[in-house]
Formats: sequence, C-alpha cells, structure tokens
Amino acid sequence: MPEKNYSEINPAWEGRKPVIVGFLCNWCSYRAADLAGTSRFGYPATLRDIRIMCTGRLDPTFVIKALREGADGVLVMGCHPHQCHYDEGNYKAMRRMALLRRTLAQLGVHPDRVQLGWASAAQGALFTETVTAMTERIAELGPLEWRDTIEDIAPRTPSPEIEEVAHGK
Amino acid sequence: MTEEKVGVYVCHCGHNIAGTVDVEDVAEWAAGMPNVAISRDYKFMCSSLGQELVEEDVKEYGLTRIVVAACSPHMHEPTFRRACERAGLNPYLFEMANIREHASWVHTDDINAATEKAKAIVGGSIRRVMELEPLEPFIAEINEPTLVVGGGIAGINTALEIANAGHPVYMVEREPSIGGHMAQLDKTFPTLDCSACILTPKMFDVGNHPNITLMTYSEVEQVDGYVGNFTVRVRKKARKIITDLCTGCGDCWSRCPAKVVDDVYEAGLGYRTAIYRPFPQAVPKYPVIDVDTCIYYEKGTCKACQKFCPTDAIDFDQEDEIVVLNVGNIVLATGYKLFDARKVPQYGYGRLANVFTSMEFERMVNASGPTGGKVLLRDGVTEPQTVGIIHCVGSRDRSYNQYCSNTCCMAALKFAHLVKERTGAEIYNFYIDIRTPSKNYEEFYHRILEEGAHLIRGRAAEVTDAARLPGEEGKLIIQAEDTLIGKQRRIPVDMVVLMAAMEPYDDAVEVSHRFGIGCSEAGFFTEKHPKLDPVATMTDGVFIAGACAGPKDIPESVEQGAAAAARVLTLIGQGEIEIEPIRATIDEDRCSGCRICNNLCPYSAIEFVEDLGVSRVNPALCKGCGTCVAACPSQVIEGQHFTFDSIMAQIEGVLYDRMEDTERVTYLGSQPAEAK
Amino acid sequence: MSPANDHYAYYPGCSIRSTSKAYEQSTMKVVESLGMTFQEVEDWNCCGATEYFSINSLPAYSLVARNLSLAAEQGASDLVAPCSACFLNLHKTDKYMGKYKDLNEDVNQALAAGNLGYEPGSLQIRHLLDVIVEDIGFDTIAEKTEKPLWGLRVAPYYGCLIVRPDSKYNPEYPTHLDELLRVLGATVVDFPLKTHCCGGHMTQISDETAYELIRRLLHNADEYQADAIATICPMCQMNLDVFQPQVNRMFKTDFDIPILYFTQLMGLAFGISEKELGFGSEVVSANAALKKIADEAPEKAKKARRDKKALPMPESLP
Amino acid sequence: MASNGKPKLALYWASSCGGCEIAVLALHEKILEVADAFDIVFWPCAMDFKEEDIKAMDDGSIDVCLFNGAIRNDDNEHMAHLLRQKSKVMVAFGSCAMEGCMPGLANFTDREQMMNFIYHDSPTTDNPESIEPQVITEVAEGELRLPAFWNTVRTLDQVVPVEYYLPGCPPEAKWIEVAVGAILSGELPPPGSVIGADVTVCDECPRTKSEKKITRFYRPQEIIPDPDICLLEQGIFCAGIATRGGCGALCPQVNMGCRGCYGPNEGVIDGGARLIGAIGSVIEGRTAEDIDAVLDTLPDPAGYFYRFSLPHSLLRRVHLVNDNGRNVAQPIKEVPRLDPSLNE
Repeated sequence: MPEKNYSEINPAWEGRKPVIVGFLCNWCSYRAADLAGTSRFGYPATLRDIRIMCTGRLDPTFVIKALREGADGVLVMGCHPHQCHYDEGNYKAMRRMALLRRTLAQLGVHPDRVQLGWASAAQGALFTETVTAMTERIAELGPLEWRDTIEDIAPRTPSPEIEEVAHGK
Repeated sequence: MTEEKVGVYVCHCGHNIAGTVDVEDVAEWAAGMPNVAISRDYKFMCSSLGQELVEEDVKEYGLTRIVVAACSPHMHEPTFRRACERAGLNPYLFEMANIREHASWVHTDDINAATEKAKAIVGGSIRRVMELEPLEPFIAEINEPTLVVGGGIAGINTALEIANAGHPVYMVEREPSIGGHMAQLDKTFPTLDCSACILTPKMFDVGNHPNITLMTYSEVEQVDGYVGNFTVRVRKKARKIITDLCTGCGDCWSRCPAKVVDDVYEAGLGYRTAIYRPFPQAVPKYPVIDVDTCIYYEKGTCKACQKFCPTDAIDFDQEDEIVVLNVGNIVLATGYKLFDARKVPQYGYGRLANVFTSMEFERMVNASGPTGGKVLLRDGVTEPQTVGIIHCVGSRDRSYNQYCSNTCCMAALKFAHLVKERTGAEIYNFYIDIRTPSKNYEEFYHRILEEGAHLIRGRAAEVTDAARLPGEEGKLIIQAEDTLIGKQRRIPVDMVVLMAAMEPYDDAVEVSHRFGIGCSEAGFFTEKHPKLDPVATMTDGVFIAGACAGPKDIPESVEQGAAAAARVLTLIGQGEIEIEPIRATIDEDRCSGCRICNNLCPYSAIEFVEDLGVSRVNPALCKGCGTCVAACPSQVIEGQHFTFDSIMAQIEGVLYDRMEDTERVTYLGSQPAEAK
Repeated sequence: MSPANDHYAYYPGCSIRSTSKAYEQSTMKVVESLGMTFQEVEDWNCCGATEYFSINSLPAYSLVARNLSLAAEQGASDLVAPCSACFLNLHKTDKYMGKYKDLNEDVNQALAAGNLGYEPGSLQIRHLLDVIVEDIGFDTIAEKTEKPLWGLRVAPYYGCLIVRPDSKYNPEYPTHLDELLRVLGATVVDFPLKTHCCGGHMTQISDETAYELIRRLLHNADEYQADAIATICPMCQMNLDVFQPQVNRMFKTDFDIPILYFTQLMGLAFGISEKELGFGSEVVSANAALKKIADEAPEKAKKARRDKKALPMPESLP
Repeated sequence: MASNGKPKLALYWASSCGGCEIAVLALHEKILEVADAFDIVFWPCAMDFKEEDIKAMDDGSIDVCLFNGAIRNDDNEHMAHLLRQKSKVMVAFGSCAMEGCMPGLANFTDREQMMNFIYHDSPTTDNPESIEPQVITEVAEGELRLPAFWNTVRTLDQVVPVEYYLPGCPPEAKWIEVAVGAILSGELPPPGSVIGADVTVCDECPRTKSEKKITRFYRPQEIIPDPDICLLEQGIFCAGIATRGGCGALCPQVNMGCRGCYGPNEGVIDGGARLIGAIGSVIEGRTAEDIDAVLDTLPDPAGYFYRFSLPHSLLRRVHLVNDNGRNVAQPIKEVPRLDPSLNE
C-alpha cells in the first residue's frame, strides 16, 4: 500500500505519519498478522506491534506508556470470545479496556485512539481491515503528541524579573 | 547491565525481506543501539550457516543476548533457541524480531516505510532482549494411572488401548451402564452391522479388564493438580444395591410396580421400572434404584424389590461415596446429547403424535426396543405407509446451531433403508445437502436412492395436520420447497422423523471449567489445534475424544479414542514432561493479600495461603497467560519472559523515533525494598 | 407490574375508526381497567397501508414518519398500534430509517418542510398484544380476571404481520396469544394455521383466491372445534367475519365461527359488559359462543388410562 | 551543621492546604525533641524568617529541607529552586510535593477554565466587575505582584532533584518520626527512597478479604457497608489494593474506601493504571453491554484512580489542544462504550 499523504486528511500530520502501537496476543491476532503477511495483504505501515501471550496480560500501564511516549493510538487485538487460548483472557481484556477507555477519555484521549478488536488466526483480512480503518480514524483525529501536553506548563503571563536559580546543590 | 553484549542479525530471507526492507540500513542502525556489540545482515539466517554464524559470534565475542530479525517467531523461534543453546547461551535470552510477515510482506510497495517499521520492530526487540532473564524448563513426573471420563464408544476405546498396554485406568460414567449412545442404536451405517454385536464385547472387556477400575453412576466433582499429577474427586452415587451380593438375576425389576418413561436409554419411547438395569447387556450388570421414581422413597412403603431379592442385595439406606483418585492424565469422552426438537415448534414434536425424533426412531427399529423392532405409529399398532424424514433439525440453522451435525445425513439414509426393509412404506427425505464424505458413505447413499427412497432437496417449512387438499385428511403434511424443481410441495405422510442435531450436554461448559479446558459457546470442548492437535487441549495432560469436541460418528469417535490413548501412552512412556517456563510468580513478601487475582486464573493455579495472608502461584498449573500479572494492583506478580520491564522497554524501543528528547519517566521508589 | 402511565403514544389507524370500532372500544376498556393511559398521537395520518409502499416508497415512508415525528414530539417512549398493518409500517419505517442513511436524510428533508423531524430509534414501536403481554404480564391479567372464559374453545390467530423476522416472538409458531387466552380461562385449541394469510386485500382483487385462504383458516379452526377465533388485527377480523357467509356459499360449507378481538375476550374475562366491548357488531354472531362460557372450570380431562400398546408421547415444552 | 552542632532544618509550604504543617505538630511531645535536635532555620508557617534570610545562606548549608506542597505557580517553583540550592537533602514531604495530590486535580482542566469558573461562573461567585487576579497591578503606591499561575501542576521532583519522599495526605506521625530518626542517626536510605511501607493498604486492613466479583458499584450514600468485609467486595470503591500502606488503613476502618493518599505501591509507575487493571479484572459481565452497565455505576473513574497522583502519573494531566495559540484542556465528555461487535 503506497504511503498516504496524511497531511491531506489533517494538516497537522505535516512531516510525519500516524504511529500506532499494537498489542497482539500470541495465539490469534499475532497469527492473523502473520497470515496477512503470508497472504501479502497490504496495510498502512503505521502499526508497530508487540507480542504478548494473551490480551489478559495487557497491563493498562502499557497502553498509557505508549501514548505517553509518542504513539498516536494503541490497538489491542485478541481472540474472539470463547476462542481465547487461555479460556477467558479476552473477556478480562475487554473489561479492563472498557474502564481504561473511560478513564482516558476524561484525560482527553479520544476513545477511537485506544481500540480493542478480535481476529482469529484465520482472519488475516480482518486484521488488515482493522489496522487500515484505525489508521484512517487516527489520521482524522490528528497527532496526539503527548510530549507537547507535558511540556506545556504554559505560564501565560511570564514574569521575567523573578531571578533564575540554578538546579542542584 | 553495561557488560551485556547483544548480537543483532538481520535476515534477507533471500528476496523476501531484502526486497522491501533495506536490511543493510537496519543492521547499521541497530549497531548504534546501546549494548549492541555485533550487528550483521545475512542472506538466510535459518540456514545451518546462519545458525552457525550466531553460535560462532557468541563464542568469539562473548555475546550474552541475541536478536534475530527475520520471520515470525511461530516459524523459527525454536530453531534459534536451539542455536543459542548449542552456543552455551540460555535459550530464553533470545528474541525474534518479525520483519517479514509484519513488515516486508505487508508493505511491499514502500521501501522507506517498511524499513522504518523494521527498525521499530528491531528496536523493540533489542530493548526487550536486554530485560530478559535466563529460564529453565520445569520437569513434571507422570503418574501412571489414567482417568477416562465417559463410557461411550470413544471412552471405551481409550480405556482399552491404555489398559491393554499394561497401565491402570479409571473409567467414570454418569449413567448406570457404559455403552453410551451406541448402545441405543440398532444398525450402524454404512455397513448396517448390528450395533450391539460390535459394542457388547468391548463393554464386556472394560468390565472385566484387570487394569480397568470401572465406576458407573458416578461423576467427577473436582479436579486439582497438573499434568502427571492430578487429584480427582469422584462421587459414586448410591445405587442402593450392594453390588458384592447382587447377581443381576432380575427378580427385583420384574417385581417393581413403578413404571416410568425411560427418557435416557429408551429416548422417551419406552418404559422402565424404578429399579432398573438400562438394557440387558449393561456393564456392570447390577441394577440401580432411581430414588426420584421409587415408590418407597415417595410413600415410605413398597420394598417389593427387597422382598424378592434372593441375595439381600438391596440397601435403601446406602449413601453416596466419595473416591479420591491420583492420576497422571485425563481423557474426556463425555459425548453429546440430542437437540430438543420441541424447540422447533413448526415441526410439531410434542404436539403432533406421529412426529418422532431420530433417537426415538432408533429405539423403535431396535429389536430389543419398545416395539420389538417394528416401525409403528404412536398408537403402537399401525404401520405407516409413508414416512417423512426431515434432516438438519436444530443444525445448520442460525436460530439453533449453525454447525452441521455431521452424522444425521447418514443416519437418515439408514432410517430410509430400515423403513423400507421393515414396512415397505414410501420414504421422503427432506434435506438441505446430502453430506457423505467418509469411506463407503456415498455408495450407501446411492444404494438408498436405488432402493426407491424419495429425496427432496428442500428444507421443510412445517409439519402440520391441517389438511387442505384431497388425500391429506388424517395425515401429517410436510410442506417444503423442492429446490431442484423449484416448486412448493406438500407431502402427506403417516410418520415424521426429525433428525435432531447433536449438542453438547447442558453442563458441558461447567465441566470444561472443572477440568480447566476451553469450550465453544455451545459447549463443545476446544482442541489444542483443530488440525494438528485434535485430541489435546490447552491444559497439558487433559485430552478429549469423541463427540464432546463436536458432532462425530462412530468411526471418528473410535479413532479419537485411540488417538487420545496414544497421546497418554507417550507421556506415560516418557515418565516426565518438560513444561515451558513462561509462568507467573508472586513476590510473597510483598503480596498484600488483597485477593484480586484469586479467581482470575483459568487454571486455578493461584491459591490463597490463609495463614500467611498471601496468594501463591502453583507453577505446574500456571500456563503463563499473564492475566493475574496485569491485574495485580500492587505489581508484585511478575510474568516470566513477558515481564513488566521487558514490555515497557519494548514499547520504548518500537517508539525509537518518537522518543527522542522525551524526558525519561521517573518513578517513585526506584530502589528495591530490601535496600532500605 | 404496573406500567408508567404516560409513556405510551397511541396510534389508532383508520380501520379502528371505521370497520373495527369494536376493537377500539374493547381496547380502551381493557387498557383503562389495567390502569394504563394511551395518549393518542395528535393529528395522525394514514399509515400508508400496503399499497402506497409499492407505488412510491419515499412519500410512503415520509407519510409514516410524520406519525413517528408527532408521537416522539409528544414525549412518548413507546408507540402502540392495535392494528397489525399499522404496526408493521410504523416499525418498518423506524427500522429502515435507522438502517439506511439516505432514506433517513430524504425522509427528514420531507418532514422538515412541515417543521417536523424524526430520529430513528427514539420510539419503541409496539403492537398492542406485545404491550399487554410484556408490560402488563400474565400475572396481572390473571389477577384481573373476574369471569374466566371457562369452557370456551378459542383458536388463537396471529395473522402474518406481527411475526415478520424482527419479531421477538417465535415467528414460525408464536404462542404468546395462546398463553394470554389460557390465562383468561379459555381452552386454547391447537391452530396450525395461526400465522397463515387471511387473504388480505385479495378480497378486492380476486375473491376466489381470498375465499380459499379464508376457508382454510375456518376449516382448520372448525377441525379443532373452536367456538371462536381470537384475532389481533382489523384486517384479519374483517376477512374472516364479513366474508364467512360468502365462503360458506362458495364452498357449500356451514361455518359459524365468530371472529373476536382478543381485547373483547379480555374485557369479558375482566367482567366488562358485552355492550361496552362492542359485541353485536360482528357479522357472525358471537351469541352462541358466549353462551358456552361456563360458571365452572371444565373438568380436567381424566388422564386416559394408558393404552398398553401405545407408545409414550413426549411432553410439550413447558 | 550549625555552630551549636545541631543539623539545620528547613520546612517550607508551597501549593498545599497546610495539613502537612499540622502533621508535624501531630508529633505531639516529640516535637520538643525535634526542636532540641535541630536548628530550625526556616519555617514560614511557624517562625519569622524571610526569603532574604535563605538567600543569605551558603549553598548546601541547610542539612534537610522538608518541602510540602505542589508546584502550582512561579513562586512555588522559585522557592523549590532556592531551597534545593541551599539544602543538602531535599524531602518531598506529603502527597502534594510527592505526587500532586488535591492541587494536582487542577490538571483535569487548564488555567483559563479554572479562572473562569472560580472568578466568574461558579454559582456562589459575586464578581460584577469581572475582576481576575493579575500578576502585576499598578496602584497609586506602586506595583503589586502576585505569583504567576502555571497551566499545569507539577510535583517537586519534576522541578528539582529530590532525595526522599514522605507520602501521605498528610504523612502519619510515625513515618515523620522514622524520617527524623534516620536523619539524626545518619542512617539514611539510598536516595530516591520512599519512607513508607512496601505493601499496600490491604495488608494493614483488618477486613476479611475473599475472591472478588463486582456486579455494580455503590457510592457511599447508597449503601451501609458490612463492617467486617472488604469494601471493594461490597462494591464500594477502595484504592487500598493499589495504595502504599503505612497509614494503618485508617479510612477502611471507618467504613470509607481508601482514597489513595499514600500513592501507588513501591515500584509502580502509574498507580491509576494499576487500579484500572485490578478493578477491571473483578467486574462482572461477558458482553459489551453488561460490562458497560457495571461501569456506568462508577462515574468519574479518572477521579477515583488519579485522585492523588495525576501530576505524577505517566500522562500527568488532561490532553491540551492548541486552540488559536492557547493550549486548552480537552477532556472527552461522552462516556466511551464498548462496541457490541466485540460480543462476537
């Protein structure tokens, strides 16, 4: 898939493209991604995936960490309900993701930036569609750039006369 | 950490990776990453030369961690782990970066994007590999005895194979006799040999085998432990019979005044007494008293059976008995139940007298069944002149079960033959598709066609007694679209047989939880791999065979029974098993005993140690899914090989180009607790 | 359960104000005695029946949507229609507007011309039978039943319109009207043709076709010795009632089965007078049937001694 | 060390409620020992010292500075730098200095929205002339100055390096004693340490804990809790599972769920994330709709999870979006729901 010019969708992308960190479970969705590869299904080069054994392993810290360190979105994919290799890990992921997305929304992270989905090992095409659709959505939403938010302590009225004191002892 | 030396190997995979990813650029870039001592690109890393390259570098440069950027870990992780092992490096200090399936093959038309992504993947792996720890596999010893749950044809076969190989087997069966559904059948397709004739000898063998301990009228209540070492609690329900005294003479049930419909063995088409032996060839031969229908338990008097028992074998006060077994392996062969055809009201079962289920019909054509093998209407007298057989009742139907029930086409064709043979009636089979994919099945289908059965390709819309046309009065009318001629047809018949689907038992989901295995939403047990590992489950040491894993006919169930036995025998032969060390561990000193994690484990591997007030993971039960690790609110559960730090480092690694200049996250309490 | 009084908007439809006044009369009586309040949609218009949709669908949908818009404006959460055809059209319009963006836009554009608009999904469109069965429940109905319909054999006739695929009841063989009539004390007969066609508008186009369809229904009810057929739709009632003499003439039969609205039967059981329930307006008189209602519950047919030869019959689903 | 041989102690109060100052007094008679043992060189709350006195000191001449309060404005930041320069050991004293605490809740909004509410929109405000505090105000007597308000609340260690942390809102007296004792004995833990327990509040909580399944949450006014059973099991939000112990589980013992003031447990990077992982693990529901129905009974999850720790969490504050040159806080108002397609 030729690289899109994302700044046409949202000018804020000027100079870069969306970055999505993926957490894929070892048994279903990671294999779906493998199948997308062996089937040569193209999808945008926005996803950088990390393999975990089960979506049940997904510590919410990982999602927050990825957003904090510059990801524009996080995609978590596991096995379909009733197909979890570990019985019910995907249900646990679903509950945690529901709570995480609610919390992150309050912190200004659009829920579409943190998505949960399922793909069985046979659903390479579904995996491809999911990544493509999420990329398009992130492209619309624009860059997240959490670094800018953190660095902005924004003294609206600077007070230059207060003398600067050096750090340290 | 500074003395760690990482070796990075970027594979060309011929043109597969190098055609889309600038592998030299990736290797050069990786060389600049912290701790990377060697970074190379190579044509085929998985070749013996590629593997040797790693081994030599480990020895020559003292590499302590290895990253191979090539294909999926599902492809070659074991290959390179072995290479590390040969080089004297712990295999768990190796990490595979998947830049083929996840990069070069999916971004074929954009070399820049693919290369950038490959760097991210490799960057994540380099950061991750630095956090990995050496691990050693666990060794579990295998107890010799095996538990087989379910005494149908699949379970019987498993038990006999293992017992014949000289190993002890416990067989637990819920009903008073083994035999399962096969014992109810008259003839078996496609050979039409007598079901009882081929089954009875096997049942006898199970009952008399020196290596088999048979527990009928019993159920498994609890399973603890892990592969090689399961502890199983079995409830032997009170038969109310002292089996040591009983000779199986039959004086008791012939005197019993309570007659009830037998919903199990006779599928509701016949009667049994309150004290009963399900069928003459039952194994074991002892009867059982059904306390729900026994007059003595209801009214306090009767005891006819006791009065007539020549050996004083009746004990009305007998109680359930709990037996605890220690076994190394478990085979589940718990079978299926028939779909309740009353759920399809338009077919009239339960409303229209002469609508029968397939299992009722099996009993009807069975020589030892309620009609002595005669095909009769519900009045028990009249022979039908026309019989309609409706396929796919409760299967291939989104309203009930979407799956194909596998065996019903052949059973329906067998019925067509039996009706013809016994009555000369006209037969109409209504089918969606005829599925006859096994040996000699298609031939059987043609034989039935030649015998003159009418096969109408069309799903029956309804069965009604509302006559409309001449000749319909007093008949059941099957309305269906004959899709081969494109016409609606109304076929008046005397008898309708519904080919009800095979379904999991109502408690199948509960049973799957009890044994710690997965099952589909419907309740069919899930195999480890549907193609390559069909009788194993995700739980080591627990195997499945027969229709409990999906609709199957007799040959398939027998095959699976034998296959499960072979898997068990392999483990018994090995005597011990290596278990991957990807496990969760709890730092008990720091566990606060909040018990959040306690009921999360699908394998019940977490136990709460009451007197210490901490939770503990049994490493032999743990499968390493990590769900408790993510749940622990005080972060004192660690998931080996997928540790918190390794994944956090990998996140930073994959965001290598986004993290520049970002202030590193500081966190409180960066010192280990002991230091204070 | 006692329903909230103010959340039902009521869409009467044209039949109920002309050919089937007994339906509305009895409905209102029953609704009142159940403590429910129906708020009529003000200035409602035709539901489009069936023809308009076949001729020009956009105006047809817009016509229906106007009713939805008015009902929603009244602040209702549920819109109740006693007529099955009205129910289907209202339900269909709401559903398709929700499903098809283009249709939704077009219809709303049309509505906007009259300063109206409708957000699909904002109303629950329900048939009267569904409201009574679901919201009131059998327990309350049993409590309300003062004069059970003991001894009256009734064939429950659902017609074809409320069992379309979206139905929450079994579309092949629904049983909720059966259960309701049973609670009222009636003897409900098996009625295999309970969802078959009543002939609909074929009576106006091809009486031969229509009469045959009607004959089948009457014949089937007669076979099961029904004293009356209970209907839930003005069209069904009219076809089976008004054309019964013609059917008798054409097929040389002598059917004499009154076709009654289920609300009339409910009213009777609740102790409301026949007059208030609109009895007497039917073509085939209900008098003979009503006389069959006994003061005592019919004796449960003694379990016939088991015929030694007969095979046991499976019990029906609970 | 002062000429009298006593170590020099400074106590300072940045953006905080003053509770930490009171907590020092909660040492009761031991306060006399502190006064004996230390030479208190700066304590604006209790003694008359001026900033100029500090400026006059040599760099590093203060042995220990107990700094409480978050960094909210330029004056807070200035004093943090100044005291850091003059002190050998800097202690983030109390939850505000350590992780932001209540002042840190301002990070759910931004400076402008907060000012608007406080000075204009709040129902109790009577401000007909629409006066807002200004950094510089010219009056006849000259120029008046107020500290400049930052958009974001930060913790002490986000402004200057910090040696030790003393958690709590406010810190419990016994941990202040531990800290003081360590300073006096010279047996200091390694820099970066938190003076507190390394297990969670659950460890200290006397309630009976069993396996948890939450079918709905209750707010305190909706339920009378069983006094002996774990509050979380009763559906009452309790942060004790993920909160560093040391307080003695005071709140749960009076039927109130732990608020989380001691911050996340040892080694935890983001306490809110741990709570999401844990609470999300024990709620019921196997379908999108059922899960959402349970969560609907827990309004304001971010408020529960980051009540004390938002400025020190990974994300630190609500996302800021550039709006015509101004950085505006933009939380998402709509509650995200799970897609029903996840049920299949």
